[in-house]
Amino acid sequence: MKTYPVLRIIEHSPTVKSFYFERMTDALPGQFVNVWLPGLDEKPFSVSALGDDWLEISVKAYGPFSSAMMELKPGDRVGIRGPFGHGFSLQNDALLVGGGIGIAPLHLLAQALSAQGLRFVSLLGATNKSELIFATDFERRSERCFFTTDDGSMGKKGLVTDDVLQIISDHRIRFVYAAGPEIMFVKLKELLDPLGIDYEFTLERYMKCGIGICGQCVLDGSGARVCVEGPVFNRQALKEVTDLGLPHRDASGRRK
Amino acid sequence: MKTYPVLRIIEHSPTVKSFYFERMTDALPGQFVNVWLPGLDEKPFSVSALGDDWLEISVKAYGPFSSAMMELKPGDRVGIRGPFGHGFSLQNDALLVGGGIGIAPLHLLAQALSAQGLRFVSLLGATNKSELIFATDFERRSERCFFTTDDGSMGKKGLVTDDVLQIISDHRIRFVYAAGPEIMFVKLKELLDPLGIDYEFTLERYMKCGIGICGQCVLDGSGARVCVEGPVFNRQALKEVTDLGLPHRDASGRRK
Amino acid sequence: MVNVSFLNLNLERPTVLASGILGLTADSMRRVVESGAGAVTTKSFNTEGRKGHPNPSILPFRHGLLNAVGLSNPGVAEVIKEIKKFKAQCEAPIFASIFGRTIEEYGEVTQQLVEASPDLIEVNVSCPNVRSEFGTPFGDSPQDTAKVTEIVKKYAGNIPISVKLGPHGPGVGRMAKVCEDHGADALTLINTVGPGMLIDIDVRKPILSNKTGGVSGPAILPIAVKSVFEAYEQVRIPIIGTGGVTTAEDAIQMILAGATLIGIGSGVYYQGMEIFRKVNRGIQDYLTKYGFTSPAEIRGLAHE
Amino acid sequence: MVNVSFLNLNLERPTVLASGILGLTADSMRRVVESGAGAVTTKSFNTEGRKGHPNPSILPFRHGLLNAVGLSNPGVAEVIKEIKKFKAQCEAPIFASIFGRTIEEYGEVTQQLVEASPDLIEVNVSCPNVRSEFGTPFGDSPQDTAKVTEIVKKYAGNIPISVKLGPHGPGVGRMAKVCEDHGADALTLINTVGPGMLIDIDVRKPILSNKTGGVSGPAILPIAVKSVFEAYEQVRIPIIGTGGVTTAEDAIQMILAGATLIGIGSGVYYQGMEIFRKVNRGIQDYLTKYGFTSPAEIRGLAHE
Ligand SMILES: Cc1cc2nc3c(=O)[nH]c(=O)nc-3n(C[C@H](O)[C@H](O)[C@H](O)COP(=O)(O)OP(=O)(O)OC[C@H]3O[C@@H](n4cnc5c(N)ncnc54)[C@H](O)[C@@H]3O)c2cc1C
Ligand SMILES: Cc1cc2nc3c(=O)[nH]c(=O)nc-3n(C[C@H](O)[C@H](O)[C@H](O)COP(=O)(O)OP(=O)(O)OC[C@H]3O[C@@H](n4cnc5c(N)ncnc54)[C@H](O)[C@@H]3O)c2cc1C
Ligand SMILES: Cc1cc2nc3c(=O)[nH]c(=O)nc-3n(C[C@H](O)[C@H](O)[C@H](O)COP(=O)(O)O)c2cc1C
Ligand SMILES: Cc1cc2nc3c(=O)[nH]c(=O)nc-3n(C[C@H](O)[C@H](O)[C@H](O)COP(=O)(O)O)c2cc1C
Ligand code: FES
Ligand code: FES
Repeated sequence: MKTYPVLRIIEHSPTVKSFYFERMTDALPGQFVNVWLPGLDEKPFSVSALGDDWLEISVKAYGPFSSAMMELKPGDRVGIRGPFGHGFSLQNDALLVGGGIGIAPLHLLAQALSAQGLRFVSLLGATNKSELIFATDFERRSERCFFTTDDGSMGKKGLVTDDVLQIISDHRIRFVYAAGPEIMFVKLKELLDPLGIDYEFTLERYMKCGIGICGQCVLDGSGARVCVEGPVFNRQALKEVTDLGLPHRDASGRRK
Repeated sequence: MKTYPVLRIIEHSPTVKSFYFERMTDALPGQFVNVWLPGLDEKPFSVSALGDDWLEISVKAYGPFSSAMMELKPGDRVGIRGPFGHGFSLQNDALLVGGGIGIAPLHLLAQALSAQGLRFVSLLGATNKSELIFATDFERRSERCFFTTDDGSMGKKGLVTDDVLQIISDHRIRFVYAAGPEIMFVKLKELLDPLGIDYEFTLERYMKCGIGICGQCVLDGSGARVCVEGPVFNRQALKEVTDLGLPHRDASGRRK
Repeated sequence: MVNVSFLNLNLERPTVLASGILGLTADSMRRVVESGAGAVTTKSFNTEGRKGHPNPSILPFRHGLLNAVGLSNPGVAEVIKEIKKFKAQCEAPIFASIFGRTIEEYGEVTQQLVEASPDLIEVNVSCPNVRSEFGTPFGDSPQDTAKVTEIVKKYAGNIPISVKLGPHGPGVGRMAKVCEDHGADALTLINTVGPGMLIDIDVRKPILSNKTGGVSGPAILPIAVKSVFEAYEQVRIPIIGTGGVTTAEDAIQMILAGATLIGIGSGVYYQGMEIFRKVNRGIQDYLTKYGFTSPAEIRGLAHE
Repeated sequence: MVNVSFLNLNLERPTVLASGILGLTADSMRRVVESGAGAVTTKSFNTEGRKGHPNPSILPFRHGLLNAVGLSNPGVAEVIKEIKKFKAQCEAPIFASIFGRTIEEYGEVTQQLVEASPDLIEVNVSCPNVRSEFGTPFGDSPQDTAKVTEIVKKYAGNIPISVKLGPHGPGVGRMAKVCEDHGADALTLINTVGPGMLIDIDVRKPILSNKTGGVSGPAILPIAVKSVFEAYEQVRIPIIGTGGVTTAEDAIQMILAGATLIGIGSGVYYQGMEIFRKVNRGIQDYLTKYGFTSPAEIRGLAHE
């Protein structure tokens, strides 16, 4: 493990920030790095953007770790190792569905898709406007970009999944990417499976090693490791998963 | 360490044999390999010849280890690791002076010199004819080849060093290689230093590691390790050596 | 197929998933069997479960892994469910690895566990990560190890038990004998070595949250081989040789030293899940090359 | 120059040649100083000398070295000559490493050795290779280690003594305290780990003639760092941190854990004699980068 100083911080909202580091590694869209706060803990975060000489992650404050990240100042050193896992495939005519901080991995995906000249539409939802991160960038890169917020402070009031079918038929969508809360995946599966549309979702599970040996992050049913075979899984792989949207294992391995 | 079966054995005399193995490594003339007889010991031996697919070492029976080697049969496995050490430089207009089993490393040198089209003369001495190994091959490759034996059974009766000065002046020799008993080197130094002729001798010391860490094989004066900086040393390096021809250290490190 | 008999079991392949690696859920262990393991071992568990240490808890370094997972586990009740689920899906034997904070707890967890009928109970007395919390590991004391062995044996009924030792303490040979004398049906050798520590020189702190962690992986192979060799001279019960195996050659060294089965843990990091298949195939190739028909024929040959 | 004071000495560089590596003759040790070592340690010796084990006695494997040289040495009388010769040629301090087959022999060899006035007497109580011959290493027993420390101290006069411990036995922290309490002026941590064994799978025999050998080199770095860290919390005497150092980063980890000097042995195989210069320079660069002026300023910082 090596440590790197935080170079720059973007404050999207009091509870969502992006952190820039030197570009210590490549990463494919959907891959993640493990971030170590010395003395506290280490957790996985998706790479949200890559520049020529920088790497960005975006964090939403939930519990102790992500809240501690909100306290970071430029110059503070954090450990970073990775990239880990398998990322998204790059497809044409795609819809990107992001919920909350799930927008972060989709942002790197949007970068990659547009770099390849692939066509895509975005549909992003969050609690409120300030958490709709990278909104301008998505608008610039996507053929069309739709927003939803819980409070209606930007885009339509409601859930991201409300208009998915409509957008799919309006925009000749043949592939769906999604990142966000797992309940969203359950809903998307219900909507997409009857249509026979392929998709890739990026899953989260409690992780210890990030390198495929502890078994902490395995999915029920398939037994796939989110840190190695995932975090991105396609329709085929998700068919075998039996705990999607159900309570996950905590640090002890017990289901909550 | 890996083990290899003996492929073929050439019996030069009851106490001198050559052993062939698959060519598990390259070796420069003067470099050696460590040979392990499982259950007994491990000792260094110069590579005496290389073929497209074989490597040869040549052994003279002295004590327990080399005598045990005389018992080897084709198919028996011995451990071989290496090559170790630094070999001879390749020079033109050279004289190769070999005494006894010292002829072995010079044989690989003769192969290399003639492969490079370099001109050389050989002068080989042994106790008797049967120990003048590779005689025909040296005769074929050298511009001239002289022999001496203790009993006169081949070539001139006497010591290799007797006619060195004569040969040097007769054959426009500008560089001398030598391998054999250390007393021979002492004599050669006396003869060559006044002439200002450069030389390389290959030295032997009791070895443990062969990889430069145990310090068992170091020379007095220079502190050079025979297994790493040697076994071939040139005039410059030998100037600093203070125990040439003197009793060496045994396994305990004590001078005998 | 490299069949091997081990106690009352007949394994189709001599490789076993070591405890603590991918052994949390039935589905995960089933995948390991599909990748070629002859048997699997669960992560070590106790009665109540444990959260374990915060991350970083597993740290690869150039020559092995350092880990201080801290025996995190969901407790025996959850594990029983997973074992049953595994047995419903899979023919391969499953070994249940247990630990306790007290000698009595080893007994309690065994009493509850038998309901799940694992094929073997592996008794972990040697995890170095819990030293500071529970004092010295039981495996460092011949007396404690004897007592733990006896109590687990008492409650295990006809399920065989294997005691898992570390390379430290008062000598593996001696400890192996203690276990055999007190009822162990097999031994698992070895747990992690050390423990060790690595420090980040820029933030100037130990990297593992627990500061120290046990060393596993290629760095410890020689210590594992030596431990198996030493124990094999002292006992007649079979040994699951574990520690640093990443290639078939490593596994063959273990067998020549005296192992009946080969445990593989960290190797999954170095070679992926494919390691089980690769090692099995390499053992088979070796046996064929030298005209042997089963691993049993080469077991312990390095002693001759 | 990375000056560092150690006991009554002022070293120009913090790296020390570890015992058993290139420490047989004065000229060999002089070359090591010329390559950048701040001090050198002789190979361990006793009164009469020993032939040691036959070869193979030193075996590199993928992640370290295995050695069973067997404490070969020419005896104290020869070593005294070499120490005097070294001191006549070299300014750098020389540490004399001693061992004995009995507690009394440690006393005898010290009595004879003082004549040579080494700068430090390093007391090797922890060589794992002689276990079988002399029973358990003295370093595994607090009582024996205390006695050895006392007797060497008694005869050493004003020459400081450092006790060299292994990572095993009843805990490095506890043993460190025992040494300090019984008169040790410094500690050298650690000796080799294990021991281990490697088996040739084609001839089916252990490769080392002694069968087992101590593990050194990169594989053991985490165990060495942890040992220094643990001892540093228990004692105030300085520590020569040794084990697996092959880079400046490794050495800095040792210093952050609490080492005053850095012992380097197997690193000579991995990096050549240049390792001393490279590590010194790397430490200097690190200090400069973070605005420190001496290794003393970063010593033990990983404890904060
Ligand atoms: C592959 C992967 C990629 C990830 N990428 C990112 C990323 O790019 N940005 C990011 O902010 N986080 C990401 N996470 C989540 C992150 O690793 C942490 O889990 C998260 O920061 C919460 O940690 P904590 O310790 O602060 O809170 P915890 O104490 O773990 O959680 C506090 C509470 O919040 C809930 N919670 C935790 N995480 C989430 C979540 N993701 N969604 C909804 N509720 C949650 C928990 O259930 C709990 O009740 C990723 C996780 C994985 C596995
Ligand atoms: C770099 C190097 C290359 C070598 N290459 C070869 C080689 O190509 N072929 C080969 O046969 N040997 C070679 N040797 C010597 C070999 O390694 C052994 O030392 C030799 O075989 C004797 O070992 P032993 O155990 O049989 O006898 P030992 O018990 O070591 O010796 C028995 C007696 O013979 C004497 N003796 C040992 N070696 C020699 C010698 N070389 N010359 C004169 N007297 C000796 C000893 O002093 C002792 O009295 C080489 C040694 C070195 C260091
Ligand atoms: C991440 C990790 C977790 C482990 N957890 C356990 C455990 O819970 N119980 C146990 O007996 N051994 C545990 N071990 C030790 C392994 O089972 C094994 O004995 C050791 O790692 C040596 O084998 P290896 O080198 O193949 O990994 C763990 C090892 C690792 C690397
Ligand atoms: C070949 C070899 C010989 C050794 N001989 C001795 C010895 O005589 N006395 C001693 O105290 N330590 C001896 N050691 C141990 C080293 O001094 C050192 O403590 C250990 O190797 C760890 O450091 P390293 O990883 O830098 O080699 C020896 C080590 C090796 C590799
Ligand atoms: S986090 Fe350890 S296997 Fe995925
Ligand atoms: S044989 Fe060990 S240094 Fe040369």
